[in-house]
Amino acid sequence: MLDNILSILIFFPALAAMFGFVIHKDSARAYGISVAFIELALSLLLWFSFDSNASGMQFMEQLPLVPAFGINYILGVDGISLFIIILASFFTLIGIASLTETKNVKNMIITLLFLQMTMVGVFAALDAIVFYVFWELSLVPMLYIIGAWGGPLRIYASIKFFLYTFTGSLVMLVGMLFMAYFYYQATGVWSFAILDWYRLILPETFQLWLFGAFFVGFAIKVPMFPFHTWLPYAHGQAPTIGSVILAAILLKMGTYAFIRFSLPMFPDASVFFMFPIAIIAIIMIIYTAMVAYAQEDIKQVVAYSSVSHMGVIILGTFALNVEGITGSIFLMIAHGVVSGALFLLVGVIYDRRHTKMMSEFGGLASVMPRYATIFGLMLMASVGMPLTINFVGEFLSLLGFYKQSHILTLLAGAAIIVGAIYMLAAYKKMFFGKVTNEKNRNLPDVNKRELLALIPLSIITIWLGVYPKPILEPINNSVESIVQLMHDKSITEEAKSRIPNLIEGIEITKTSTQGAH
Amino acid sequence: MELYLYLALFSPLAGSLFAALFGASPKTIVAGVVPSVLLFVSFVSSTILLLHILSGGDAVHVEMMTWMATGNLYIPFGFVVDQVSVTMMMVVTIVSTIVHVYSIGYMDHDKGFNRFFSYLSAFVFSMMVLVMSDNFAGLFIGWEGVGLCSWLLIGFWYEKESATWAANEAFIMNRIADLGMLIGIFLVYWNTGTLQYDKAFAEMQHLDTAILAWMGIFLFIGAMGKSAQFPLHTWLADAMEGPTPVSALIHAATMVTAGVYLVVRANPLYDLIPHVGLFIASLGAFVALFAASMALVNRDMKRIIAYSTLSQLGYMFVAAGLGAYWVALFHLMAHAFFKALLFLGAGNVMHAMHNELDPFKMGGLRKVMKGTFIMMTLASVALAGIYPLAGFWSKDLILEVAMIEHHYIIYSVLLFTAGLTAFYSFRLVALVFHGEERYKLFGVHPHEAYKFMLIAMSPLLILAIIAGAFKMTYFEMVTQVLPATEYHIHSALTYWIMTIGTQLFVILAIAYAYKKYQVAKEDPAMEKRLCYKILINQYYIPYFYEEYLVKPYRELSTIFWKQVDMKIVDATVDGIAKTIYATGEKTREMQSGNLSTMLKWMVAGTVGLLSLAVVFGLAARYSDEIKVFLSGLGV
Amino acid sequence: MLEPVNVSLESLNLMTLSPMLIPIIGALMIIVVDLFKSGLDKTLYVMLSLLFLVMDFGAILESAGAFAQNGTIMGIFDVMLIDGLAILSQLIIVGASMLFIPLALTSKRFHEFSYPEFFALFLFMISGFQFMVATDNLILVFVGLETSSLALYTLIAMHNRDKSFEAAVKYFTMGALAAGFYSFGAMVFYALTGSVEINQIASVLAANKYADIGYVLIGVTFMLASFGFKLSLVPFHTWAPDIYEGASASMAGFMSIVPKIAAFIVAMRIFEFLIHSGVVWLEVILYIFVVVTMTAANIWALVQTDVKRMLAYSSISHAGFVMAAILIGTTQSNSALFLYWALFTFTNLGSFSMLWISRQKHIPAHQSSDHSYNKFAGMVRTAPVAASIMALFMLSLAGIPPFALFWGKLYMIASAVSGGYTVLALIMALNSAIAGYYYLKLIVYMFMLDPVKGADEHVFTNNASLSLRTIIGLAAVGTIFAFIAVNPLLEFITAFVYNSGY
Amino acid sequence: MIEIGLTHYLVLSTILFAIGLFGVMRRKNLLLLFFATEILLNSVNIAFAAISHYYGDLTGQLFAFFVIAIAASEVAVGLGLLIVWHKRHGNINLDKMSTMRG
Repeated sequence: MLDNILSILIFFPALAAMFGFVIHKDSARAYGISVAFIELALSLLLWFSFDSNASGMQFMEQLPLVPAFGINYILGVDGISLFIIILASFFTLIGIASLTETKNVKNMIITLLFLQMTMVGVFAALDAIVFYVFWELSLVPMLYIIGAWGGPLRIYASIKFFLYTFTGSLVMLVGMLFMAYFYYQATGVWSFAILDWYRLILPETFQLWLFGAFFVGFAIKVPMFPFHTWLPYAHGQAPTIGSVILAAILLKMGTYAFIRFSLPMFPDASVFFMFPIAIIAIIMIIYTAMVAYAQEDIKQVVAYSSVSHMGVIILGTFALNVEGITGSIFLMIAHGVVSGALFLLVGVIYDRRHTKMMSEFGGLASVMPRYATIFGLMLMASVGMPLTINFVGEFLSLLGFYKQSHILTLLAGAAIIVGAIYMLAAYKKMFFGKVTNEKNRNLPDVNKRELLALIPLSIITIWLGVYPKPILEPINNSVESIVQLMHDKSITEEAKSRIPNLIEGIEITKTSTQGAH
Repeated sequence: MELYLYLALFSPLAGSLFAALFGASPKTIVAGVVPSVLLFVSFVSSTILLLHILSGGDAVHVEMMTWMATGNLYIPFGFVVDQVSVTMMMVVTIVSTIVHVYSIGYMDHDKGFNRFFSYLSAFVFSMMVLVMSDNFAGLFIGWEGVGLCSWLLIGFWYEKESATWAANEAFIMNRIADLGMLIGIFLVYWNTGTLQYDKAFAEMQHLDTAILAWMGIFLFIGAMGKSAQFPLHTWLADAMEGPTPVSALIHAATMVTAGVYLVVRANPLYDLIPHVGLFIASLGAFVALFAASMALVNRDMKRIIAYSTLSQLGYMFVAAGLGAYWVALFHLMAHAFFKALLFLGAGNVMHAMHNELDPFKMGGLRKVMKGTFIMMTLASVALAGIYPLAGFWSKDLILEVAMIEHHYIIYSVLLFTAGLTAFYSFRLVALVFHGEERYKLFGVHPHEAYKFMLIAMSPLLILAIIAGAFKMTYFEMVTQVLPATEYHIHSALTYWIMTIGTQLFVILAIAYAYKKYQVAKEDPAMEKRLCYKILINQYYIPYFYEEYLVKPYRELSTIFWKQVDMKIVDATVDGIAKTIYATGEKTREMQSGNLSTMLKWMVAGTVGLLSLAVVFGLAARYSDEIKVFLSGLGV
Repeated sequence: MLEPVNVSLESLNLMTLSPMLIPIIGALMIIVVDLFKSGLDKTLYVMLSLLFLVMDFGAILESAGAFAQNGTIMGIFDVMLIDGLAILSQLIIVGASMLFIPLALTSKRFHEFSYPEFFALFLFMISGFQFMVATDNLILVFVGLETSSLALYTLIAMHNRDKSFEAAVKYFTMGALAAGFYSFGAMVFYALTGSVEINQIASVLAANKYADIGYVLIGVTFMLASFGFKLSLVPFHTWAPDIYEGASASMAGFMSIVPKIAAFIVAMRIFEFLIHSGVVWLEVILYIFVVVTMTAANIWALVQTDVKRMLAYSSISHAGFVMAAILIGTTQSNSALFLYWALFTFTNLGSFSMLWISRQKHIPAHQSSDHSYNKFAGMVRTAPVAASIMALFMLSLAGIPPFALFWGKLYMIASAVSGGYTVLALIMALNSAIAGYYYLKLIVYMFMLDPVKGADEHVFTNNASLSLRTIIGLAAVGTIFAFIAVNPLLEFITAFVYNSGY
Repeated sequence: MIEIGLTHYLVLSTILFAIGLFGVMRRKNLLLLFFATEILLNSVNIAFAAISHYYGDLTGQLFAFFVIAIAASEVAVGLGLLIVWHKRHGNINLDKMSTMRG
């Protein structure tokens, strides 16, 4: 079973979703929870059988798909993808368990299970086309979730989300085809296997162009400034569950892809574009934080805060050293947990009042103390309080980038200031002061079902903030191998000096069977 | 010894968590007593550790577990109890135990009683982490932790707009400084490869001065925020919105001194960069005077004490900046005792006066509040630096340091400030405890605080009086890790002139304060003066921040959202989509449905192709001629 | 005295004719059956047609086997040319027809299917297309083209609605003009080379090194105009939306696939040798055609209010996309053409069949046309399975992986990349993004909007019968599981294309 | 007397073709439109015949025969459609034939 655990992880939810069509709609939620629970158990099994000390790919699977064109169904996980997969199954469970939608629950559950398949698929795929398949396919369930259960502007939002990301990823697809073509020219064989691509050393100009093509796809997905405007709409209109999954997992696809594709494949281009991207990241951090501060809708605050945090993740990624990249991967998980929790929290209040405008609230701390406490915890995690999960990632990302540029890190470090400003302002508006709105006077505090989702998240937030080692270590090992690979592959002097040389002679590119030629 | 270390460190956390269990339930006295007891445990453990150190034991160093490890970075949860940190631990645990016990009475009628103790103990835990950590990252944990607790406690009465505003202000302003601190930490890491104090400081001896200067500056920026140095000082006065025990513990005795502690802790670094030290000293002297001046006219009891704290922090930075780290630490300790006492006394007064803060509305309280009166007066005497109380020993030492290091400007500023300090302290005492009983006009019936509160305060009183006696023991202890410069004026005559002169100057100031405010009367003439206006408006700095930083930030944010994000970035994206769509709408007319038109399109297409073909064909056939022609044209 | 002509039967290679003769025999047989007993049920004719098409398919497979062994076969005085292209395209033509003919078995009665002539004409048309692709001779191409076209006009008209007649007349008239263009183009080539066989034209032109390039271009222009019409390249596309709207949905679906593949093959034969001989003009013009057709059709499809009309524009756009294969002209791109079209067959068959089963006799007030978007509003409520299947076809058309058309697009863009057409590859990719909008629009209507009040809930499967459901099921399965079929298909196609010298 | 050569035939053919095209564009009457298309095809026939003669090759004439046959069947189909249209609408005007557009 362990040999095929990744395939099982991917297709079990899909199969379950198919069976789900038969389930009676009143039992759909129980069914969904059971399936998601099994999936989470499987993903934990994956973790426990994962060898933390190995840096390469594990649980590799390979099946020919279109061998004539070098497309194979290749799966594998390393420390980078492992935890995002677990996060995905975890959030699907949490999401289904805390689902409050009453309309068409069955369709929602089935859609979520399909979405889970695509999410796990993206992070487990080691073939560019298989990756692309899941990457694109993930848009469809999300489109449906936003479009069918969303707010008044849901159709605009969902189409914008879909088309924007779709456009970007098509450009990325062209990039992938070029990459495969270059591989073909170099070796005489078509291959879309990522591990094969890792071994290809491209001239700098090619790297720059390909980096650009991939960048378009990833940047829109992340989303990076100025491609971010679909996100506030998507979040603003999506139902709670949609926002949670979107923020926690789907956005991570972009940043993950940077680490999986851009860095190891185009080390010189990564160095070349490091500063422009860092500047974009800084704009994301500061500018979006200011935009978040101006928002009147609490969900938009959280949505824009996501963009701001993604800026830090990007910055850490492009630190191009172990500290920064490890930090950015950790921050992906951290941001997934924290922003997911924040969206759940917004959903809690939305369920009660059916509004997300902050001006409608005020003084909630006295009405809903438990809610205020959990919100406060997540708020503190979001602003990067040490001993919460976010701090580890943020600290390492910034620390990593400091090696590359002092002044830019100083600017990016403003994240901790501007982040505090909008978060505290929002918290003050919602929770502090006297209860002015009569409708808020008798709001019930968080109930058991909501706590069921929020408490595990709170525990993770603290636990991984205090003791990040179980996650940090496997990530670190995989990142070290990637950094070493980048160093070895880079051709320009600039890149050689920017990317640290760790230990001589780590052999990391496990050759797939295609690779023998 | 490790057990005691862990006990000292984690009992406050246990207390906090215990109180948190009752967070949502109505007031229960257990939630106050248990944390206090646990803090006492912490205090006892700290004392045992102190005795261990005093008896010449080695510093206790433990590494609990790994926190972060990636690449070359390795950060453990490591704690060290050495001469410096044990001093701080003693200060923290003594003051906080007292404040806890005091708070049981002070917060008696507050519905957030349980919550309060949870926060307060959490604060103590953070503070302990801050002082006990053996590396910069651990320091930063505590650093941020105390910031968080400060936010929670300033905004404790969250229904008050001013309280929540002040809480956010404090947090954000500290965050600005924390960025500096973070950058300082990054600098340390990338230049020394470690964040452990001992290794990093050892490594720093080989580094370039310029880099060290940057490290020192950035770390000091962090210290400026926590210790509320100019220009990041405004939050401290506003933080007085919090409950008074909080002000005593956090905003007088412990948290605000974290900045001083940082500089003392990083003494090997600052020793290497004396020019940065001089800057720190100058800023400290400036703040000492600057804050004292604002205290002169203020009409809010707690703010007056807060400015006094600020001013004393300036003193500490002068000492630390001039390399007299042990002096700074000594003043820190002495100041913690008398200032906490002063605040707690002020708390009693507030309680008695039903949260009235304007001393002009009090007066004559010494009759009803004898205990408080004595304590506050003595605390003020100590603050003013009258022999033989604690303030004399520590503050006078700082003046001497300035003198000996030949920084006469700093010396004169500090001397002058000492006079101001005495003046405003006794202005307050006079207004509150002497003169007419003005409060009667407001129908208030003041009463003395609970007895156990006064008893709780008494250790502070004792310490405020006798702390000077520990000077030599203390000196011998801390100079094992801090530079052991003894500051003695070489000529005994000068020494006596200076000491007696200072004392006289201070006593004169006290006398003047008594004389002027024995009978409190509004002084409209003075209030019209420009300098009064400047002082009462705190040099217009809060106004400046509000007008030129906060408002523009808010407006810029709105512009970014409504104009840039919506109207430029998003509109561009939508614009592309709309253009494509509009093109479709316009050109669909081509499909008129009329067969004749359709045929015409076909013919037109053919003719178009044909003409292109002809042009191309001609060009190909006559390419030679064309070349000749073109060359004739000079192309 | 003329010499007696002695031709051995062997050298005629009559076997090359057999695939075309089978549908002709079938057509004649249907007519004969009708002569003996009229008024027989349509199921008989459908099944007869299907039988003959199956035999036809078998015959093509037979020649495929022969091709695989011996390579290209010439027959009947070298008029017939059975190479890989001919076989592949015939497989698609006959295969698609086999899937389309059961669409006649609707549960509602339709005028045209009661005539046996409908099926006879259908079979004639198939053989016409087969002739078109299986020859090198411009005369036979012309005959095949016209046979099939004239049959097709009639089939459209037989739907017996005002719009169908209008469509037929429009198609007919423009077709006649295109026929004129074709014959003029053929005449120019004949005048230049004295031959009407494409390979001979090629060799003669190559021999005199394209001395009369101007005249060649005039010939190419007319050929382009004629095939531009058949392939609906902008601006020769104007017939397509009207004819698709006027024709029945099943016929429209058929038209979007079969005639075009036939035309593609002829275009491939004529234009590729020209491009390879370095006629830059043609390359430029084709480039423009490809880009304009893709983009403009996409943009017009955006603004449509009727799904069938939208699909018409989408078919135009797809044709433009595939036309790129001819422009690129590598083995990979030509294989991509066949792969694309085979996969497109399934998807488009499915989507038009979905429209076909929702065919209404009368248009209710809230609908502006037969298949206007708002007809499908809230479809997921009343017919969830149908809506999901329709959405599946739309996603496939939009190129969402892993559905059928994605693989076609992938391979096509890859061929552009390896052919050196970087910008073209990007334009193709971006066009797919534009196209995403109008396919999504239908999904939005079906899944995210509420049904129009008073709409008939049963309309979506109004016309469904078992055979229609089967066809749709086949199309859906083909669309979903295309990823399994891609590899064998690709290997098969590449081998055939490569061995035909393209 | 001018020798009538191939060029003349081709020119004639082209002129006729142009006339046909012009007719196709201008005629609003369906029947006349059909005439125009016939002119197109027949103009090509002339050229085919002439070229065939020029090369001494029968293929061209063969082509012409096929064109004639196809033109005839086209007319058959075309007239059929025209009659049905006329029956239903009472006119054969092209401008009346635009219910579908956009």
